[in-house]
Amino acid sequence: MSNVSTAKAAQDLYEITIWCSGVTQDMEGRHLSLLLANAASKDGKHTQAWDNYADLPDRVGVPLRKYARICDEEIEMRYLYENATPHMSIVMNDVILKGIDVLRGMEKGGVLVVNTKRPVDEILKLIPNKDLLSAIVTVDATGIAGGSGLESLDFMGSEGGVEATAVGAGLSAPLVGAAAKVCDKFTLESLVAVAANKAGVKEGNKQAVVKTL
Amino acid sequence: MAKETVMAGCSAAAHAAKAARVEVISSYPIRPYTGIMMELSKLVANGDLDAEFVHGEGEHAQVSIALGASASGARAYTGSSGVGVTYAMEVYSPTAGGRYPLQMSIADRALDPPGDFGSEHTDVMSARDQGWIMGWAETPQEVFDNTIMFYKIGEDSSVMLPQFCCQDGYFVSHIPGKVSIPEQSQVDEYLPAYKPHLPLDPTRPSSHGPQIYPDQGSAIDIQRAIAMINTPKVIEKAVADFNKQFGRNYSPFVEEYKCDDADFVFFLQGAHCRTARYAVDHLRKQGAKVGMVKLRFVRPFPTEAVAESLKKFKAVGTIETSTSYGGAMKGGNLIHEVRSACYDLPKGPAITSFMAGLGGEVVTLEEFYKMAKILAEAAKKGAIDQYVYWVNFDKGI
Amino acid sequence: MATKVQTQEMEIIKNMRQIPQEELYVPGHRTCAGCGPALCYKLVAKAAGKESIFLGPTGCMYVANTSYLCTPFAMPWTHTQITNGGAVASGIEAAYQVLIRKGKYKGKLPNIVVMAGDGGAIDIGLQAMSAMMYRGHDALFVMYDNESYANTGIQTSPMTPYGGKTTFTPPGKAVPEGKKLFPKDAPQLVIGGHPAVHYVATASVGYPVDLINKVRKGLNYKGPSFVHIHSPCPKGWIFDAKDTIKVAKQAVECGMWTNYEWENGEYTYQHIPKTYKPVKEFMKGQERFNHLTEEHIAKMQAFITAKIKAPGKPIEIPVLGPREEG
Amino acid sequence: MSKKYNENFNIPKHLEVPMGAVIPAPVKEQPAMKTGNWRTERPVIDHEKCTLCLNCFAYCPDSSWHLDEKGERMVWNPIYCKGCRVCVEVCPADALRNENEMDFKGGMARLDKPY
Repeated sequence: MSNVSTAKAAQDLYEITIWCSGVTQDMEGRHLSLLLANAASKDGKHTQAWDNYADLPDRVGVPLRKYARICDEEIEMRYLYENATPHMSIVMNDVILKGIDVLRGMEKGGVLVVNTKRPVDEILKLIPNKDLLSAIVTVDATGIAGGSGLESLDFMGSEGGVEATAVGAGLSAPLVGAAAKVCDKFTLESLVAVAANKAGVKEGNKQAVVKTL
Repeated sequence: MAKETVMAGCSAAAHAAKAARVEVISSYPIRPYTGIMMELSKLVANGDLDAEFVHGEGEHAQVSIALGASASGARAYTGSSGVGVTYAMEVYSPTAGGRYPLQMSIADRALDPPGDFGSEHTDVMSARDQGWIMGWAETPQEVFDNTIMFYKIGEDSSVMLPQFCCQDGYFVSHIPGKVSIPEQSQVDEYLPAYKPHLPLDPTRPSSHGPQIYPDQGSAIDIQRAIAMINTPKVIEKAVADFNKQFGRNYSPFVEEYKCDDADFVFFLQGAHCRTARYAVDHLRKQGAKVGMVKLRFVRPFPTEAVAESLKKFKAVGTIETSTSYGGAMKGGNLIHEVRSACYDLPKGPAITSFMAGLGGEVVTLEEFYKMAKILAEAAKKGAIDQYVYWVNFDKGI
Repeated sequence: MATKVQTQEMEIIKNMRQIPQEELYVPGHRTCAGCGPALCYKLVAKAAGKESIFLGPTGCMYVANTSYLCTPFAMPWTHTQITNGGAVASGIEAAYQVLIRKGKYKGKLPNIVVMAGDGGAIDIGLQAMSAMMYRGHDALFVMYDNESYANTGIQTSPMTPYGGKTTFTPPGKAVPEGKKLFPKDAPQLVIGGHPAVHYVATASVGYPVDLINKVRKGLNYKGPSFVHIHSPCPKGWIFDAKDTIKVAKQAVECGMWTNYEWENGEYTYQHIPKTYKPVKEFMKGQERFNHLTEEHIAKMQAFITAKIKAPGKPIEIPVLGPREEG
Repeated sequence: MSKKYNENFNIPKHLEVPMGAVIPAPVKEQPAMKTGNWRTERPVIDHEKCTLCLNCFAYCPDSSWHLDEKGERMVWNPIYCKGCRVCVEVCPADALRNENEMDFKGGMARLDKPY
């Protein structure tokens, strides 16, 4: 294990790791982390949202990570590469579950949010370490957001620039809505307030299927 | 039988490269090192040396060509001066990091602006922290000898680092001196063929220089650091063997001149050491307890040897021949290293520095006398008044 | 007695079946799904064969292929700086000349292949490439052309087409077309001024047999050769990864790309369509051109129409440059 | 004066880099960079329709299609295929189709990390 992945923050942080597919979901993945951080910040928390730098340059199809952190006090170790111990994992492309341990570093009691059309039990079969989870949420975010995904390409954010695109217009909106079902670190109201596609957030929240484990 | 000749430092470097049987040479013209390549091109053209002589399109390319050759298993040789040295800067780290022990012969020249052919060590001193072995010669003979010694050191399996083999432009590179050229068989015995680590070779394919994991950065850095830590032991042996093989009398790291009972010393590298010797002689006749310490290697910096030598004195004056604008002592580079090396001495000398020999200026005997006066005062007081004196422009000098 | 330097003679193939099955650019690299330059690499490696040394100037095909501390190169390979592919290749070639001559290396002269991107070939790498060509080293310089600095997040290069959106040429109110300049003619830069060069060719990943043969012809010449290979980039040009070959072929069908050889002063052309499709066909599949107006597309068409009259030869540019426009 | 710097460092195994970062070349595949888990869709072949034209073999950027030893069938490499779908597009015989990877059990290496 490397320092990059194991250097831990010594604070009581809520860590969220987002998994998405390279390039096509890069911007929406980043927006997802931003929405969660922005909403929690609106709710009075200290937050941080960032991309995985070591994964650069982004490649079409590569499993890609984005991170968010939420804390009641000022975050001390902002300059880390990864979330070492995620409390929540969000998977934007269900197939990533087949090939990668998205719960790596998670302690018992975490939650998993998955964008999928498939039944939750089918998804659980892909997770050998599901005993770490207290709940899993599934939602067909792609169906709710619509579009092919290709229309939301913007490379500025992944290289440290600022994107022109509105935050939370696509796939990220329904997914944050679903995440709100199992996490009290941000409120649905704040998520709706910070996302461009407000209806998408609400619809994601409505359609999300929660299974407590 | 060794052949006794008279030649300038440029020719001495070229003939040493021939004696080292270099296999790929890359050139680009810039005064004052150019003569090295002129001489070598003649040796190749006449069939006296079997090597590929490649006309680089600039210094950046020169080092790149030498790197490619060294990576393929050939002994590679190149060189430059002044802004040419700094133009190639990008390639220095990959050369050292890839552990390609090629040699770059430097005849120092001041950097621009404005145009100035004269010697100043700032050119290659700017590249001192990239993992190259680096040291200066005082005479054409020392240029010849260092060329061969440096290959021996750099190609040692525990070192595998490139070398800057330096001489002052004009003073050493262009003013002829006596050079004894040893028998080829003697050189061959001292310097066997280059054995690359894992060359670019289709019969045993390897990948050179891939990306690393983000957290392996310090692990690859420490490799170069360890190689440098290993180097002094190798230098010690290489210099002792050289002295034995060729009947010379080099000190491995620092040479002390009339230091036994000295109160204060000049500390310097390169051409001006020669004048300093005579300054010491004259000053001693007048009763001054002065000596000279000559530094043979700047990288690796011989921390222990320097401290061991300088602890005997009450005052030390480094003669800089390079600039470190805005540095800790607001003068040159040497004083930073020397003060660091002496910091832990229980009773170290007072250390100041002199900005002299910049832009090719001559450091005269009179200037050495003035420096001696300041050093004598410091020795008496056990303290310095200034970190740096700009010779000819400063108080009392 | 000096040993004579022997060179390899690579066989010219006739069809897909004769493409060597053995992989030298092995699977297991971090290039994009559908990566044109990766396909280019694979085909060039097959063409050059085992007794080769490859050089990878910094670029996508360095960073993506070698992250982290592993590479897909079964043949000897070295990274070079993005600046000095041609110079390091010259050093390697010179070393092998002398090592073979002295009997220190027993084989034939390895095929030395620089795999440079457009930046490493004719932008920041131009000086080193040109000098390698001038000096006559027996090496092949391949320019895999993905029309941008892709590794760093798709910035404009001298090969980015007019109107191409990149992260350094974003279209905006003041600069509606994004990129205002027309690209360099890379093969012309080589053909125009290097007497030691006898073979220059353009190829495309859309035509693998042709590509392999051109690489081999270039290698068979005793001296430097240049092969410019069109390699569509799904990330940078913004198209679906499955369409890499389609885009490569569209480029040829629309005249955006022409496969040709220049051999000792003679041009021969391959895959010339009976009638060219409008360049719009090529552009509409790629999001990097989505912002262009009809006026911009007409400007592009005028440039291409002039170019395809005699591809590879200097043309009178029929459109105004950025400083000429009112 | 005694030396005040260490000469023997403890470099953990996983951070070790070979001298000069020169590593042996891979043979046939690079197992340290398995890319099958990038795939959302997988190409499925209908051997009845396949004419062995070798388009999939020639055009695959990830060298994931090969003719078997007897020269009778195309063989797909699930461990490295990234699912770009180029092969499906270039198949002239309609012998390849895309199917969602989620419809298959296994067929890729499961990794700890994305690289």
